[in-house]
Amino acid sequence: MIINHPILGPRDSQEFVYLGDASLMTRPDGMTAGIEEFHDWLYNRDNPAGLHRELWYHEQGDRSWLVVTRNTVTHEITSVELARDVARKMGRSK
Amino acid sequence: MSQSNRIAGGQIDRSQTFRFTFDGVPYQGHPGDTLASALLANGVRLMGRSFKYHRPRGPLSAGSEEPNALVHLRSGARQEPNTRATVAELFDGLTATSQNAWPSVKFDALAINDRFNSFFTAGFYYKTFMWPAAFWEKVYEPIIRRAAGLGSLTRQEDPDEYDKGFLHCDLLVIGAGPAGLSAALTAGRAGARVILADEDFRMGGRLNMETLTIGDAAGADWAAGVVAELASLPNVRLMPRTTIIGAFDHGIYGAVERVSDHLATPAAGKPRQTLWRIYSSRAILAAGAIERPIAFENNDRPGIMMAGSLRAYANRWGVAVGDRVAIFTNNEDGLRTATDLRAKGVDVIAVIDARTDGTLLPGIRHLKGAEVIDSSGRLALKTITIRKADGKTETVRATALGVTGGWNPNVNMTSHHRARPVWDEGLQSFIPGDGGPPGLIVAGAAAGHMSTHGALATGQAQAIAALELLGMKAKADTLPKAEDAPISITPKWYVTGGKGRSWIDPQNDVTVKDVKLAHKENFSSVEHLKRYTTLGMATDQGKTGNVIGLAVMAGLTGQTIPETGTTIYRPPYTPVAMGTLAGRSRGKDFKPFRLTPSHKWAEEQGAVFVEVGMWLRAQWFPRPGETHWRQSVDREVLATRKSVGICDVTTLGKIDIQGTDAGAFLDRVYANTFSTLAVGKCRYGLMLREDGMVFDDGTTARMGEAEYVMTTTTANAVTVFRHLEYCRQVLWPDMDVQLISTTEAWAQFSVAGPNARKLLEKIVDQDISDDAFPYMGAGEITIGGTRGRLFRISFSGELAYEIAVPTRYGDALIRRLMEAGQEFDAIVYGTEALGVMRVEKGHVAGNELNGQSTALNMGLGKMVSKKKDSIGMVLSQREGMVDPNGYRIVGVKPVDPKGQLTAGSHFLEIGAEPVMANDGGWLTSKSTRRIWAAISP
Amino acid sequence: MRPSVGQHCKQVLNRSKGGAGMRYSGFRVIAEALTGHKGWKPVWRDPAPQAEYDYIVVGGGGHGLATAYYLAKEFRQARIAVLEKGYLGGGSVGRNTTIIRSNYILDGNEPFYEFSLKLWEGLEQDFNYNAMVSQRGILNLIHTDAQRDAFVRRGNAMMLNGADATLLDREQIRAMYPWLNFDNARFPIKGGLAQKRGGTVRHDAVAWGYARGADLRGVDLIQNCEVTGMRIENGRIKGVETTRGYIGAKKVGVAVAGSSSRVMAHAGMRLPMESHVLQAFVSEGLKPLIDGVMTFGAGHFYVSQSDKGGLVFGGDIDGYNSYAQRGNLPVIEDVAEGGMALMPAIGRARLLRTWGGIMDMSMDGSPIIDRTHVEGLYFNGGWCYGGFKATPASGWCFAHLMAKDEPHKTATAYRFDRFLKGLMIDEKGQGAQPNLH
Amino acid sequence: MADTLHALTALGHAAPETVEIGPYRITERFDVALASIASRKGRDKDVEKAAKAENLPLPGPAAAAEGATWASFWVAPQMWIVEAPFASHEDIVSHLKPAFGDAASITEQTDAWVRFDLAAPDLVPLMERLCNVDFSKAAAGFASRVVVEHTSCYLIKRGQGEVTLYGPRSSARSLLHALETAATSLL
Repeated sequence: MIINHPILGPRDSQEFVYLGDASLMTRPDGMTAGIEEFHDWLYNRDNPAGLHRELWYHEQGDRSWLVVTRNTVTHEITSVELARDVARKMGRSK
Repeated sequence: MSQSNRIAGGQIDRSQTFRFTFDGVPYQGHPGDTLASALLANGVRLMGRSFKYHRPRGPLSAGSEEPNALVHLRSGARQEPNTRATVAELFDGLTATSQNAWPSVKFDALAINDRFNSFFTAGFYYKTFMWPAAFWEKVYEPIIRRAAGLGSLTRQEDPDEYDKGFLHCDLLVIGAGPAGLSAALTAGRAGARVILADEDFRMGGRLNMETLTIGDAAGADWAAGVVAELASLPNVRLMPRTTIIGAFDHGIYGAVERVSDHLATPAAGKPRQTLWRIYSSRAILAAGAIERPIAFENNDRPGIMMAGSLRAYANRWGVAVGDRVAIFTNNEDGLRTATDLRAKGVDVIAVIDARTDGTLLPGIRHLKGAEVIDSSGRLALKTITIRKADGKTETVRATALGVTGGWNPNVNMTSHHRARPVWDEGLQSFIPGDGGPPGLIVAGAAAGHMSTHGALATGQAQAIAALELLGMKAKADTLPKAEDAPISITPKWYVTGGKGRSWIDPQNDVTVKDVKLAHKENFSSVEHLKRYTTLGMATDQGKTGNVIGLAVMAGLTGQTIPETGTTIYRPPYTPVAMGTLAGRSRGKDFKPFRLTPSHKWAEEQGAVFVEVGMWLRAQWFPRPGETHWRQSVDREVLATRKSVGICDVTTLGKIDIQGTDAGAFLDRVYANTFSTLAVGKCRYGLMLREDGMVFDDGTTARMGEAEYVMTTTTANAVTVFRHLEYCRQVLWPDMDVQLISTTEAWAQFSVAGPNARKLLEKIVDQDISDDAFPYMGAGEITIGGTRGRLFRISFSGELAYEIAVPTRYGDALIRRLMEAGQEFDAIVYGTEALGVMRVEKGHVAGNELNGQSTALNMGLGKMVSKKKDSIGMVLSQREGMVDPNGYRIVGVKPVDPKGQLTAGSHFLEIGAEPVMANDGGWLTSKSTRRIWAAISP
Repeated sequence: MRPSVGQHCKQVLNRSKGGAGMRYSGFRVIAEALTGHKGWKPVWRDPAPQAEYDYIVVGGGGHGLATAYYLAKEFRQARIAVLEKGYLGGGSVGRNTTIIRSNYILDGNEPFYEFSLKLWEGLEQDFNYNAMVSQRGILNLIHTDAQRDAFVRRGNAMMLNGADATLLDREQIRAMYPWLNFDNARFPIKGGLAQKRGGTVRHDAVAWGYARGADLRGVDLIQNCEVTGMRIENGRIKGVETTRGYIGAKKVGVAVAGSSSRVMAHAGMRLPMESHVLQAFVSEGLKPLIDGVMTFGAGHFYVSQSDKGGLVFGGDIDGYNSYAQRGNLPVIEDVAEGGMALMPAIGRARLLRTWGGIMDMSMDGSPIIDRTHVEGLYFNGGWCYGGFKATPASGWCFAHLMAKDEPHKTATAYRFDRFLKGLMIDEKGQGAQPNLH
Repeated sequence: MADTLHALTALGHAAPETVEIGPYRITERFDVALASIASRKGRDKDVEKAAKAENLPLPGPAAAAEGATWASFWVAPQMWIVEAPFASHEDIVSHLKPAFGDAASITEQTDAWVRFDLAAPDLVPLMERLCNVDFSKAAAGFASRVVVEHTSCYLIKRGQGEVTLYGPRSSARSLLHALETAATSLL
């Protein structure tokens, strides 16, 4: 597969390490959230057959974490964003 | 007999003669021959045996779709099983032997299976061999396994090298027949970066095998001219002898270039084959079409082949397969073979034409509405039996029979993304359907455009279309004149009537009867048909026969062929050598080595090395007289405890963590607290996974207000770094934290033992007395002026330090340490002694950090701070993980030190029955005197 | 648990409802051969779905068919249907690398897989179909001391659970396979853990044997019938919507492997699971080279040789979520590299075919066989790429759960709530990342 | 004070090596000091200013740039690796710290890497076999992380016939072996 890196352009997916569903970005705050909330966040997945937002790490590249939107049936990739930008848009900060 | 069947013409170089042998018999051929064409030229039709019935087999085709003519090519360590003689390029000195036959291909003992064929029907083995149960492994299966397979491996290491590489282009053209050449020329002239790949060693495809003309040149000459022009274009790369094996995601294609297979052995340093990964913006599939047979009784004899192949052997290779040739056809194309062969002076005794319409061939016995219903000849074709339109049968002598049931567009690659082809009623064939690999378009016969003009025209049009999508303009030059004959075909799949067997898959011996049995037993879906009868599972993957099987099944179910459906082709297009797919990653080059800074010195000391991930580490350092590793390790341990020992610990991961939020960041990624750590101090850190299990551990030092150096285990250096990047980019994107690995930048040695300080004081320029450099101190020092770092930490002894210098000085440092240590009898110790000492000191390591243990399991529960949010803190509190009855990892001293225990042993009460209920835990790792174990209370 | 052959014959003849019933034997094959194979009957019927069943098993793969078979045979239940969206045995049971073994380390797993291996050992006589259960042994190679420690622990755990395990040293392995890479290896072979009772089974035949056995006992096997919805009323399952209409059911069990998330979404459930593609490979047919199953310990490669002669091998999953049933080149190369590192003699053997299947990768690498929050709705999945060996026990335990509403004693740990309670069954110790299991 | 420690190249010798295979020359470089510079959060402007003052070029993504004393290449967002003559800049961090102050995180990288300079009239055939980069299309000054026979490297294209490859120091021998094998296969 080829991932169109927002900074570096098309790069072979072999250079990346896959983590999983981008929902992992919404980590609860450990000081306020309890086991139930953490459990649902860490373990349960939509696992869609179709569009899937997922996290890839450009380990053999610029070490950027990316949010890739990919169709799990056709493998077509429709968007690639820097995870840091997405995280900030989601209101994550420190 | 020398080339008895060689006739005039062909694209072979008669000025040169190649000598070769088949089953030890010497023959002659010429450059341009394949093994099959050369053997046929020498009158050899029998080349192998079939899989199940061991029936005699000769070539069915003249291409890579060949199911029958499979041989052992070459000998010794280079023996290559199941090699298709039809594509094996002849070279001087070639040796080949027949396979799956004993004692010989002419007399094969297992041909007995053929006599008992009525027992060996499809799937018979599912219904028997069940009693008694134990007999399957003991009796039945060994017999079956002995008969398994076709060719054999010699069990010697493959002596050849294989290479890999990457290519990039605008347009990949797959196949260099008329369509592919036309496409490549159009795109090449437009300046696009083009790769034109063809599996054949001579580009031109069918043009080399036909007597067609293009413009006013012979087809083959026209092709040669185009190839020459393409070769002159700097933006075009011609890749003959290159098979595109698969269409993968996003325009990536696998290609195998046979660099040296046409030579006796590869030149020194040269690969036998190269696996290319081709990154193409667009691709055009111009893979042509594959002719299919018509099934009739005993249609599998050597001498019976595809009509188009019979023609190809005559036109391209100057070979008449037989002296009395007949043609069995249901379409116009079959007549070409008759015409071409007769033009070459071959005796064409009859054209048996299943069609009733159309014109008659002048001067040839052309039987309309007739069919071939049987054949004879034990090792090769002797006679065929014809049923004429009036129902009368006639048996005639024939040494070759060309059969054609029409042509299947070569849709193989269009289904590599699991798209299914669609049925074309006019062609009576499947053509590419939608949903093929994005960016791949099809031209020429592969798309169902069967005429030469159709190939040229669609090749050009598709190239223009492909380039347009890339924003490039290609112009449509006027096409040369070429035949544009319409298709005239009457569906004919198999000849009915009669009791004998009609072959559909000649390699696996699948016959019409087997399909009928599958239907009877309700294995009617195509997938069940394939899996039950093994139809299309042979080395040719059913390129010629599959569609006939579908047609037979359709006839039985009363469905149409498209309703019956089709199985799909999977990569690779043709079988690929394992060596090619592995490339250079084999033997010692399987993975790169990582060497420690003291490696050279350790080699001089005769160290025994061990693989730790990709690292090579010294395991122990044998001294003269030591005959067992235990002696060396014990000595290293005792000497370290008694005085001082030195160990290269460079492999531990080191991560430089800087930024104003570095301390807060560490508080998040470690279970314990680091923001409170004083500058110039280090602290042991415990890192959890988000699921609360222990992930990694190590000491982290604070080198400045906003500067930390983290140590990870050797095994987790990469995953911890990845995790930290995740935390800083994704979880807390606004934290001011920067990371970089310094694992390789510093050579680091552990100096441990009562005399550690005394030794270091001799070489370190600064005061490192207990007051100046207290326990858990960390700081910058110099050694003879060379910059270094000192950490007063220990995993393996009482008084211990780790000292680091820039890696280039590592070799000098170990030598300096050993030299300075002489007065203390300093020794160097390896990973084995390190392991012993860390166990005895009570430090967990790899065997305990197995991803299945909680902090509590390790007795480190208190380290998990609840006062702050950190990775894994919350989920580490789940009931199952704070269970006071969970196992504990504890140090244990054996009562009897002489008693030998191995790591992995489980503990049982003396006399207790050895069942899991009585399991008392297990020994995780052991040292010479003390063990480290997981105990369930 | 393993009925004798004789006893079983009676069952077949007496309880045969399918009408298609006929007993297979060597004599039968010979008799048919002599009479032109006129007597063979369909291995299963193609019934139209009835309005309602007591039990609906969703999924006509190995686990679903085994579940229906044992529901009918062992738990004496009736009015059972299996709904399959495609053709019987078309899922992972028809595209795996055919390995059976019970070499697990954790208490939650080992008794279950050993139960499964025991069922394999009597399977063919039990369902009167030769699935070629072949216990030619499995050998896990060891390349580091830490690996040896872990395998010793594993071997002991296996034996404590009544399974067989043998630790072999380098020379014993050299004696078995002298042509492996012993002298020029990047990661030398230091030993191996063998399970002699491990081996291979003809995968398609397992599906067909269970299907035939279930059909003989009156189970309706309904192909081309995809479940498109679930009818749930006040927390209880009523039936399923399908492409062939609504079908009522008292109990519904879902065993659809890679499609688990899709099907269970009809019940509003999110699963601790991702679907990933695993590729598998077969070489051209070769004369016998490898007797049993072998796994490389320093790379992603495992291999056995089929009775037809093909080397059947595989490696790691591609590593990204996928329902495509096809993979990419990097993994093909990675597997070949492992193969060549271990067996430099296969350099000139050719890879014939690659294919892909959808793996239901769970969060700890272990399966789930459990009730759901919907009364009467049961779930069986999360087999990762290890489902084939589990087929008999999975079917048996799922049938047990559906029939008795309590878990079978070997499957008590396979609960949904083990993640909430922190009771993961994580053989590899990789944590909550499916593609690492 | 004891005398200073003597340095060893990544290939394990006192002096760097040069290998010639047909038209290909592979030269180990031992005379370059390296450091990483990563701008602290919100300090990009300050870093830019400091770099200008030092006349230290900080190129954009996938690029390398050379100045009088300093050269550098981009490795990650807001992060570069800078090169300087080893003889004059062995303690490279102490040269950079005063210039960048607390605007950037600076880390010594000199010995984390082995550097090979590859030269030949045309390096395209070699690069095709070594790594997944469209080398002929890339402009001079192109810099990228690449994988060579399982080894993660930085590639800098100085020209059609000139390439710098930085690989992990510990794998220097394996990397050289890979380069030599590929070059030999092209003779």
